[in-house]
Amino acid sequence: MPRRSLLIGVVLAVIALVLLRNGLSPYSLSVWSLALVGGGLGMSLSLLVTYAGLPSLAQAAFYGTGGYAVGILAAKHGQDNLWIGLLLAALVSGLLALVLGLVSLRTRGIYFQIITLSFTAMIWGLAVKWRSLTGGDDGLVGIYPPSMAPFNGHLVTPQGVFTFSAVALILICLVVRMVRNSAFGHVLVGIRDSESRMAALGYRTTAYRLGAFVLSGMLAAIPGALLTYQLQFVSPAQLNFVVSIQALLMVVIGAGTLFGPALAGVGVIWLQEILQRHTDHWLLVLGAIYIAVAMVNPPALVQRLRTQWAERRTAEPAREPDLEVVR
Amino acid sequence: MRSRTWAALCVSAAMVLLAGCSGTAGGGPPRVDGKPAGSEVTVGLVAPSSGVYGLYGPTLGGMMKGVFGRDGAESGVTFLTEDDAGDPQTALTKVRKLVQQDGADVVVCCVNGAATLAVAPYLQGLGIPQIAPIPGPGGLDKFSTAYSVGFHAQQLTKPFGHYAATELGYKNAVILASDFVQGHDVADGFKAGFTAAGGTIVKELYPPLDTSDYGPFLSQISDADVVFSFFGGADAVRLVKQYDAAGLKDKAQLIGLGPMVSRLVLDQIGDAAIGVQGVFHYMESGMGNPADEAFTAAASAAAPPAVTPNFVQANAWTTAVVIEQAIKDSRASGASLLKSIAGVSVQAPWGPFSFNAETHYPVLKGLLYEVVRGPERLDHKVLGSFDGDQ
Amino acid sequence: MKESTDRSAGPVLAADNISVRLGGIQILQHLSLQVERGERRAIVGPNGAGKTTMFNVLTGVLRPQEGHVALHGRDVTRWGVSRRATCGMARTFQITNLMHTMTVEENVVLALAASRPAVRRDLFRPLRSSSLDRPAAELLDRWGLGDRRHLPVHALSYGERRELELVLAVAAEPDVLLLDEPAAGLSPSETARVCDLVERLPRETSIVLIEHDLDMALALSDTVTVMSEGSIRGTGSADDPAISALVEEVYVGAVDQEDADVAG
Amino acid sequence: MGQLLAVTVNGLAFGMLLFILASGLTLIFGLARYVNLAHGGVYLLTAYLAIETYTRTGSYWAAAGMALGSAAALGALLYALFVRGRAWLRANPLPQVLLSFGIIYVISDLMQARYQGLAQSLPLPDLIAGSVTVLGTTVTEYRIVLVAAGILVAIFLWLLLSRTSFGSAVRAGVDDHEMLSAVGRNPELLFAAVFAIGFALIGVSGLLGSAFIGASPGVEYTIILYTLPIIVVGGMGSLPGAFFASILVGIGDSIGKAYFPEFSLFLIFAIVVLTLAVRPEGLVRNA
Repeated sequence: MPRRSLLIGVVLAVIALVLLRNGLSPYSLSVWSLALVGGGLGMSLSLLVTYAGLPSLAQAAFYGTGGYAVGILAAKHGQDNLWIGLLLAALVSGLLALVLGLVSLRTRGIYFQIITLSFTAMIWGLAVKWRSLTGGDDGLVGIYPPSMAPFNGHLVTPQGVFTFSAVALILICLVVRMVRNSAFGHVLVGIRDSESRMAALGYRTTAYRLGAFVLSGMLAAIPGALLTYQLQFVSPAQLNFVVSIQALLMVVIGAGTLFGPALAGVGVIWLQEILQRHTDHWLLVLGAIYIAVAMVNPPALVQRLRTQWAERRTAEPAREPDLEVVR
Repeated sequence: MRSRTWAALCVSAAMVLLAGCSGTAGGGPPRVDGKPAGSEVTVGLVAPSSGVYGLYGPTLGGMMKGVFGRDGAESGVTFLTEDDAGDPQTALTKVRKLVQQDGADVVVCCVNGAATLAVAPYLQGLGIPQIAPIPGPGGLDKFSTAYSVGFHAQQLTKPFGHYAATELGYKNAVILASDFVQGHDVADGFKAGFTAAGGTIVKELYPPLDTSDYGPFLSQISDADVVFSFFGGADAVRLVKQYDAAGLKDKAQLIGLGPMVSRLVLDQIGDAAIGVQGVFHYMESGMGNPADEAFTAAASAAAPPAVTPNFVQANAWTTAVVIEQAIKDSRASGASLLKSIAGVSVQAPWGPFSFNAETHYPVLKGLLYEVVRGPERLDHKVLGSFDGDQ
Repeated sequence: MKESTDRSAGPVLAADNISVRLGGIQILQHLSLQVERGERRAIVGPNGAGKTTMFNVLTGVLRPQEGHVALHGRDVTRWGVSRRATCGMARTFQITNLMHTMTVEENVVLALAASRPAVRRDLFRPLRSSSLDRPAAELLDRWGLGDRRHLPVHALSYGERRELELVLAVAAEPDVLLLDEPAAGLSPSETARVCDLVERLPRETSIVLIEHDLDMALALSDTVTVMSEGSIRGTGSADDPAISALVEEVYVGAVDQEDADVAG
Repeated sequence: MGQLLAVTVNGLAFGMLLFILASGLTLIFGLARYVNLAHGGVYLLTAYLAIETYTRTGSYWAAAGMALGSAAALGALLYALFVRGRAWLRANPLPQVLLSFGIIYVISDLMQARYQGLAQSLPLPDLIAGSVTVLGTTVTEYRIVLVAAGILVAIFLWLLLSRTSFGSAVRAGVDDHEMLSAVGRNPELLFAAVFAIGFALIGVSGLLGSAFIGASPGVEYTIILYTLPIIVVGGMGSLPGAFFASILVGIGDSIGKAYFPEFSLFLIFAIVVLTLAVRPEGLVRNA
């Protein structure tokens, strides 16, 4: 993603943001805000799935933990500063990611996926059981719009929430891009392509994957915390492992591109909203979409397009490369 | 080094944008008092028609549509329904749609306790009355716009605890309730009433929601003359059947809060339910008053025969009647719809209905009944009644 | 930089009394092996002689039930693959094992960055502007892959990928280089090219290679270790007649032995 | 002491039901490296169908036929439509999860439409409806039926895999997927048969479970929660592993609920973490 086209991309995003902000009704602004938060969830998982090759289903655990961190702080301890909330949410989720990563990163592929799914279910169970802290399955009420301390006022108007969510998503995209292009990012992609070769070169591969896991956990906490501030409420539904599956759908539709998961995230949340408006059988249609996406497998499709495109670019026709799938 | 400057540029741009989005309104719940019912009133129902609570949406929607749509109903009332799939986030989105896009004047929400509590602050901010249709979470008195046609557990279980120890003469009780917030509400209420009246709680067991095998809990029930419990839906079917299969029926009398042996699950439990007693505000086998007859006639048209009439339909019917009456009063007196709802008084299938001003929950009496083999299907027989708490 | 290891005169790589039992079968029995600085050692033997298992023990992929492996005199038996790599050991893979979605240059930059912790842990500076572009370009030019620099690995021919394997292994200037059947699956011309590349490795780098192709093994190495049935039958210089007799006996003898059974 | 025995037998019965479910999963994973997380949805479908068939025909055999038949048909259909000819799907976690959850959502929606979310359960025949006292503890007869069913299925699978030529082909396929055609068997047919049998086993658990757990919206997710630990602890694709893991999880859950209900959910996952720390690829590793 060359620097120049990225700059244009960001500028276009900002213009679109300003237009939407003033043009839309409060209701569609609120759905947009939820969609932008969904995009953040997708981006945080793409760091793991696309670049580190870790098919993790634990994203809901970090997304929900971020939400609960700010929720508990606001409802139980009256801490309503937005920046402190986001910071603490990221730290708590990062810690949880460290613990889960240490245990689950000893396994690979389908095993790793099943274990991360089990952990998400465990964290959900914890939220339902620990009624004194989390309010159990009725969730936590009494979370008022946070103050933006250095800036005056509170994050309360639909326009304000929309703008903040959009800026947060843009920043998350830039962070993922920065990590992808950094030395750390390249090592991660190297480990994804061939862990044994990178180990033979001297890289402690599990440590790098743990680093990616913790970073992705911290990134997922930001949209999680924003969701809680938007809803002024947090409940175990935010920790449900179905959210991990939804995040995975966003990444797979994003097809391994850099900002694909963000757009896919916004699209998936809006899709569910529109489907529910038009049919009672929205779950049936959603299920069909999941199956279709699984069969099309966009990452492999894009990979094939890239190799053909690369071949046309090079003068000498190379041999037919074996089809590579994002593992 | 260009990347460092580039990153700084980007962050500063973000800061400028952020400054633009801090609203002025202070935190905390602004207080707004609603407006009177105009010529056109829109009533919005948010309830799940998919997922774990999928049963409730169609039942509530069908009954309320019947009441608002019947000939002779109050004019100018449009009724809309939305599916929240039992998820608080979706419920809030649907409530916002109803209020901002469809201009709802009254919102009936929700079934899942978490969703009811999630939308309450939002509706209070706009001064739009909210009515929770079925028995649900406590704590709605914190919101000036939230009222509940459904009782909250302790309103019945606390006085019943007292009634059980005194009138029914039970000495040692075991509490067996699903391990979720409402389950503990039910248990705490009964424990308070029962111990205050001299009874002793032998053991408290809280199986997790969706427990498939109650064997480990049932095997711990010993030297108690009554087991007070609260389970709903599939848990109720499994618990009552496994309680019967474990031969505990003759050891200790099983008494459950209404939903455990309601018409919704009675047919599925079958003969295992015979002899089990229920504590509820309404007896689904008929209360013999004109409102009940009107309701039963309306209900049988709206749902599968095996499960009709049931308490969800009764509460839905009452919610619709309450709203209609409040609209009539508000239009006549010019008072705000919210005040009319607060002060409404109508005939519910279970008797006279009105809200308690401070607690926002209904004033009601408790009924004790037993499941018996009726002429064509299982029925409830009243054993006694007691006053509900306020 | 690399972990500090003294460059004393002792053997660069030493395996002492190595025994390995996998799934109930005794694969290696009490093997010992020393490789001096700059020595070119080939390990030959028929299929099933335990060459690959020995290779995996030396590289750290497999931990032996008994015995020790020492690198520059330090006991590294319990060290993992990556830690041995930071201590001057490098290896190639029999089946090409490269970062296939990245370009040739990126592969080499990663190999060079491995020995520069400051670079590889940098979360903020893009890899491209790091100081490794020039050394990577030089290395590729020296090894004849300079013009393929910007190609993704999956666009290379099979021979070119084998060469890149070698380049990645030598990028960190290892003290000892272990080659896992470098000629596997190559055409004669490509084998010749790989032999030429191995020849051009710096003299002070010790090399241990396991290889089926006897001619290539003998051509590339100055001493040969002959293995069969999990034990070392003898070690000696490539042109020592005793060794060639031993090699013939181990390879050909195995055949006679079967005939003997059939006839017997 | 009696109570501990009752708790253990209850746990064993629940473990056996989970084993029958997990065995279907393990069989399919062993051969096709396909994790069928949609088994929760298939359970829900077959449980509801079994109950409806019984209430219509009044015969348990018809209900059993419907449960096993529909499950086997669904398994073969799923293989033909989605898995056949897609080599890239093999052992590829991302699309497999999306496919599984897509199927769950479709089944959940259809079941909601047909049964309006009513909780249903299969009435037991009088023969095995009551409870019997053994060694001083009361154990419901149906639990003993479940234990027997679990052991029967284990024996059936063991015989199928070790004694029949079909079984040898399956085991050959498990070890070396490409080698199958070398064995001279048509791999397509073999895969379809394994999917059908795997799903039919889930159908059996749907039938047996419908009188125990019953069928209600949301059970498709609870079933996944209970079978995940078995897959992890038992090791992917190993039937003996699944058998021991099912017993461990069943009894662990039962004891957890009886003696420290607060942490019962954690007990199962604690077992998962423990096995992970000791043997990352599961207890019995032979797949």
